[in-house]
Amino acid sequence: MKLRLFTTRHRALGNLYLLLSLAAVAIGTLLSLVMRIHRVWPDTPLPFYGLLNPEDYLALVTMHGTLMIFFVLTIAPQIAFASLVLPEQIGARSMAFPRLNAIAFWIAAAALLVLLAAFFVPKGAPISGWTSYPPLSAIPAAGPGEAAGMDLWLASIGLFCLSSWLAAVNMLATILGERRAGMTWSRLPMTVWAWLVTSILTLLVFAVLLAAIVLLFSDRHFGSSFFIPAGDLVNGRIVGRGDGSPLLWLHLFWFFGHPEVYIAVLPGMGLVTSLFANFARRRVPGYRLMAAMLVAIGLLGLVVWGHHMFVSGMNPYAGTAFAVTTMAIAVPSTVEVLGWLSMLWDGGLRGGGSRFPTPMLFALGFLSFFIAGGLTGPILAQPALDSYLHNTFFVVAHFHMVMAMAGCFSIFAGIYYWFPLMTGRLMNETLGKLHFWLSIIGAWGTFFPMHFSGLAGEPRHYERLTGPATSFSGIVANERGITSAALFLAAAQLIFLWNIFVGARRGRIAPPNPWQATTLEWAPESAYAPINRGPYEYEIAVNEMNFYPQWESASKQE
Amino acid sequence: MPLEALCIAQSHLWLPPNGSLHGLAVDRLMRWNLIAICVCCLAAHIWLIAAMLRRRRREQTGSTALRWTLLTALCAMYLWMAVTAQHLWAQSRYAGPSLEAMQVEVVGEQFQWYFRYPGPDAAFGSTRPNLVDATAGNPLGLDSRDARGQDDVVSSVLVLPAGRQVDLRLRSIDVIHGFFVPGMRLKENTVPGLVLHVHFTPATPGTYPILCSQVCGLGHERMQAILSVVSPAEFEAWLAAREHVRTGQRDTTGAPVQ
Amino acid sequence: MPATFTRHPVEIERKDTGIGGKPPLDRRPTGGGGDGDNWDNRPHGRRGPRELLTRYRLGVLFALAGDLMFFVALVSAFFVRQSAGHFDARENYVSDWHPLAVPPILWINTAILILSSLTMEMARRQLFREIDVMDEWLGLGRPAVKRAAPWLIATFILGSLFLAGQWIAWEQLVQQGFYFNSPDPSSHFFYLITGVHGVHLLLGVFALAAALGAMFVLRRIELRQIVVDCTAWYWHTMGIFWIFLFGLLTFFQ
Amino acid sequence: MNPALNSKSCHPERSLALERQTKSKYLLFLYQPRILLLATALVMPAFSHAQGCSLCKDATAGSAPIVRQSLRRAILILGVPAGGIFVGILVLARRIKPREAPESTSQL
Repeated sequence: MKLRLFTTRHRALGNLYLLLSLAAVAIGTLLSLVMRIHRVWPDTPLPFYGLLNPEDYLALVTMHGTLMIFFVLTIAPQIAFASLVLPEQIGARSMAFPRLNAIAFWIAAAALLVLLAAFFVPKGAPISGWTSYPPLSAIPAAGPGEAAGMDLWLASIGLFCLSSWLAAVNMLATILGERRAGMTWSRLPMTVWAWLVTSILTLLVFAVLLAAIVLLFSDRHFGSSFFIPAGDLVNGRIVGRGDGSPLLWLHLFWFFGHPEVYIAVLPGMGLVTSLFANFARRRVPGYRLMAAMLVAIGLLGLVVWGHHMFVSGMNPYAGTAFAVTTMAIAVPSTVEVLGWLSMLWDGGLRGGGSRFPTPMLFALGFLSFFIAGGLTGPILAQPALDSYLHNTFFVVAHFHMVMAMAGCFSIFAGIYYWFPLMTGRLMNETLGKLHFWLSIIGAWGTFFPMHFSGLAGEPRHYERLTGPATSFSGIVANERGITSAALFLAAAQLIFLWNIFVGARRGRIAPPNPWQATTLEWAPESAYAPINRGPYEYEIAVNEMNFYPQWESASKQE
Repeated sequence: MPLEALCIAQSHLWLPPNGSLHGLAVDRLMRWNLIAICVCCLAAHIWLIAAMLRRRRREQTGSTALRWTLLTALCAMYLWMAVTAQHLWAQSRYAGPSLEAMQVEVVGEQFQWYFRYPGPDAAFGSTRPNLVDATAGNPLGLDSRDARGQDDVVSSVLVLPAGRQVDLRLRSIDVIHGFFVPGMRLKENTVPGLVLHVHFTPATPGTYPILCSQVCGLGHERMQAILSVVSPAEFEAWLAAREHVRTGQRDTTGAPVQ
Repeated sequence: MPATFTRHPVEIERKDTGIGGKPPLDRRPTGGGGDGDNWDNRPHGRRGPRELLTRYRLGVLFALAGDLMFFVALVSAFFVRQSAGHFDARENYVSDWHPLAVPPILWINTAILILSSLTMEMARRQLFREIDVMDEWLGLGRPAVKRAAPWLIATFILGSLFLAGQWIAWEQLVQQGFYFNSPDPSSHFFYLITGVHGVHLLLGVFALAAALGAMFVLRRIELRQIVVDCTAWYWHTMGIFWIFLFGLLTFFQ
Repeated sequence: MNPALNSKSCHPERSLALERQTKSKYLLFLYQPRILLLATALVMPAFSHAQGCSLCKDATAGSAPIVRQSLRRAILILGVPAGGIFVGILVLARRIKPREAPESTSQL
């Protein structure tokens, strides 16, 4: 597709969003590679940079987390894919507010630039992690990068809140108001259900994050004391004026931060449901239950934020309450996983028209990571165990598997699946399969061993193991393995880049509806009949076509 | 995965040796949880691969009953996890420390841990941030006019007697730190402006690393200390030695006397 | 609804009268099959009257829902900060929160804002009176705009008055020695909440001015209706928010 | 409503009972998504007591009761409107029909 910059067409904007995420994920991956290398060889100077200081390492951690969580896992699965196919999937011609969509994109792009600018200001990028707990983040003197870098971080995230707020308004107005005749709630593709939930969550939580950022900014510059406690003494200067409470930031931030996880992973859940149905040529068993469970996850996700604060001085009874709700989230997630597994098992996947093209492989990879990473959730939801595992590599492994890897694999699946809609061409299957197998091997090899480092008690954010922490000497071999696997994983993504750019230019021209799918984004340009059938009507033996696309109107059948 | 499940089953599961009373229960809970999720993960993956290898069939072999049974079983597992874990949590946190628990104050500041013992009067002297001056030997800003503070002992190693319950009051001078003793299965953040309490009982003598588990600035990974659990007699001797040098400047380089 | 409303087909989609009620007879959905003029397979299917209005109302509704959460976060921060304190050297719990006596002019401002909401509602209603809308459709002048404009201007003036009143309140506080960064957190919150809400109202006043201009510039009646309608909903919501925030600042100090 | 959930459950065993009962509620809503809302509503009191228990000698012993009470109020202030808006939008979604729906055109 010709990529025009100042466009308001939703598909072009979807491409732009995806390119934005691609840039962010490339930078974030490079940062993480530098971190991994530094962890294994802390004293070898890096090419083009030299020796990495501790504050540089923390800056890398912060920027890696911020880039990946905000600009990749929030943008790509949600608004990028949504502006790519959401209007077609509900039978609309465009988003409800195309210009608003474009404005949101450009704000997000500006936010990315502002964030990257933090690398180049004096004293560099912030070092307080993507959660930026005050007072460390509230006092410029608290560390290098906490001055100008932190201001840029705050500005960038503020812009991002604005952008995703506009995007969520747009998606909600589209999903609720723009559905074609007959596109009832029981006929929506599962992806649309997921986007409905995530856009509600985005609407709710990013506003709270914006408020928290406003408070933090006024603490930094306008002499207020929302988060800085009395008599707080940093660098020999007493900066605490009033009785601010850092716990307030933790509450506000995690009220945003945990639903953010579901914003990142719910669209993937919806997408793999569609992909399984498509490539296994099956209906979705218990469609209503699956959709209801998506909603349940979103709603429960609003009341579990406290499980990030078990050891942060929160009252033990609050710990219990939040642990209960967190455990409760395991139930709808289990329903989803069992639904997928039995859906794959019932029909069997070998032969009989079911195939394993690259999107299906990545969807299966998503399922693998969602299971493996999600199962450690119930452990971390227990305050008694979390008070040992909190902020160790066990947590890192957990959220990298269930959020980062599952999220990325769903993004890959979506890109391979919808590539014909972006470029009119298909990506190379052989390269795609190679990319998948290398990626899943590399990803498991990278993030699974982190569980063991975490069980051994190794904390996050450690630039090197010095002092008493050298008691973790047993881990070093593990660390080496992780680093080499990470390099392997990153190298495998070069195949993906090559595949994208070659596929966009010289890929095989895609036939209409290349995957024999039923959902409306594959409808021919001329089909505007009202919808009168469900989204996943596969394996129905009719004349020479074993499925009913949603755009086939009833009148055409008889 | 099956290998993990096995080697998890036979104890230590990579955790550092445990030196606290409650740690045993934590390790047991951790072990059973890990076994449970490893089995679930393994089973799910076997099911997944089997589905990929299974020849496709036309008729709907509805596995609804199977799904609901599995779901009920898994929910029972989650319920069991929640109940056992909450039981342990309640034991360790709901009730306060016993009255004869030893009071020790843990103070985190960039990038150093300080430990303060109340001394014979069992009362901590008041501190003022404007008096903090590590070079002058007063890293905590003890108010010299406060009689209760006269006998306080400030140390940079945490020396505890084995077998006696300790009630830590956690403070921070500047930013949020994380007081993490892997060997004691203990972690609690030190939040500036708050005084948080955790209590535990060190059981086996030895030295355990104390780490900072919450990123607190550029020296985060250097912010470590030593917890040495000694016999009560040695502890008394050590504390007595500290209290003798208490007058005037304070000794902040305490090492356990042997 | 007379059929005179139908423009030529390309113009039809999304360019529809805001006059309520059912779609015109020849626009009724004839679900699947039916007469030759089955509009289901017209290129851009339309929902019938008010589609555009409904869409923009939905957008404004969701945007305001997010905005509500923004203020909710501020309010929860208010309550936490209100009770925060520390133990002094004598181990007694002291808090630095001193209730702030809000300037009495805020009562006048609140009254002004409520009044402005009424005038705004009047303006909105004027644009939806069937007779006038019909006239405008038939090209017989713009009676609806002429009726609505004074109310809109009144709202604009009242809104500006409110903002000026807030400014005066700040001035009075400054004369009493309460600055934003004065050590008292209650003054942080007063300035923060009134300031954030003031920014919202400033945007609202701009929107009023824009709507006023748009009423005369826009050529299509439904667009005029949309502009005024959305501005009105935004304005009402900001009024409701202010009543809550004012109650918070006044009675929950 | 569930008495154990509303009563000030500050003692370990009672709050254990509390979370058992809450769990069973959650098992229920598998069959009835509506019960999810009820269950969440039932957990809310748990939050409200969560921060405000006068017996808590531990973790928050350093902060005055008023702080915990305000934190619990803040948790409710954050959680309840969020859940309310979430459910409200879903209800609105149920009310809005797809365009050209046979009988009534969607109006707000």
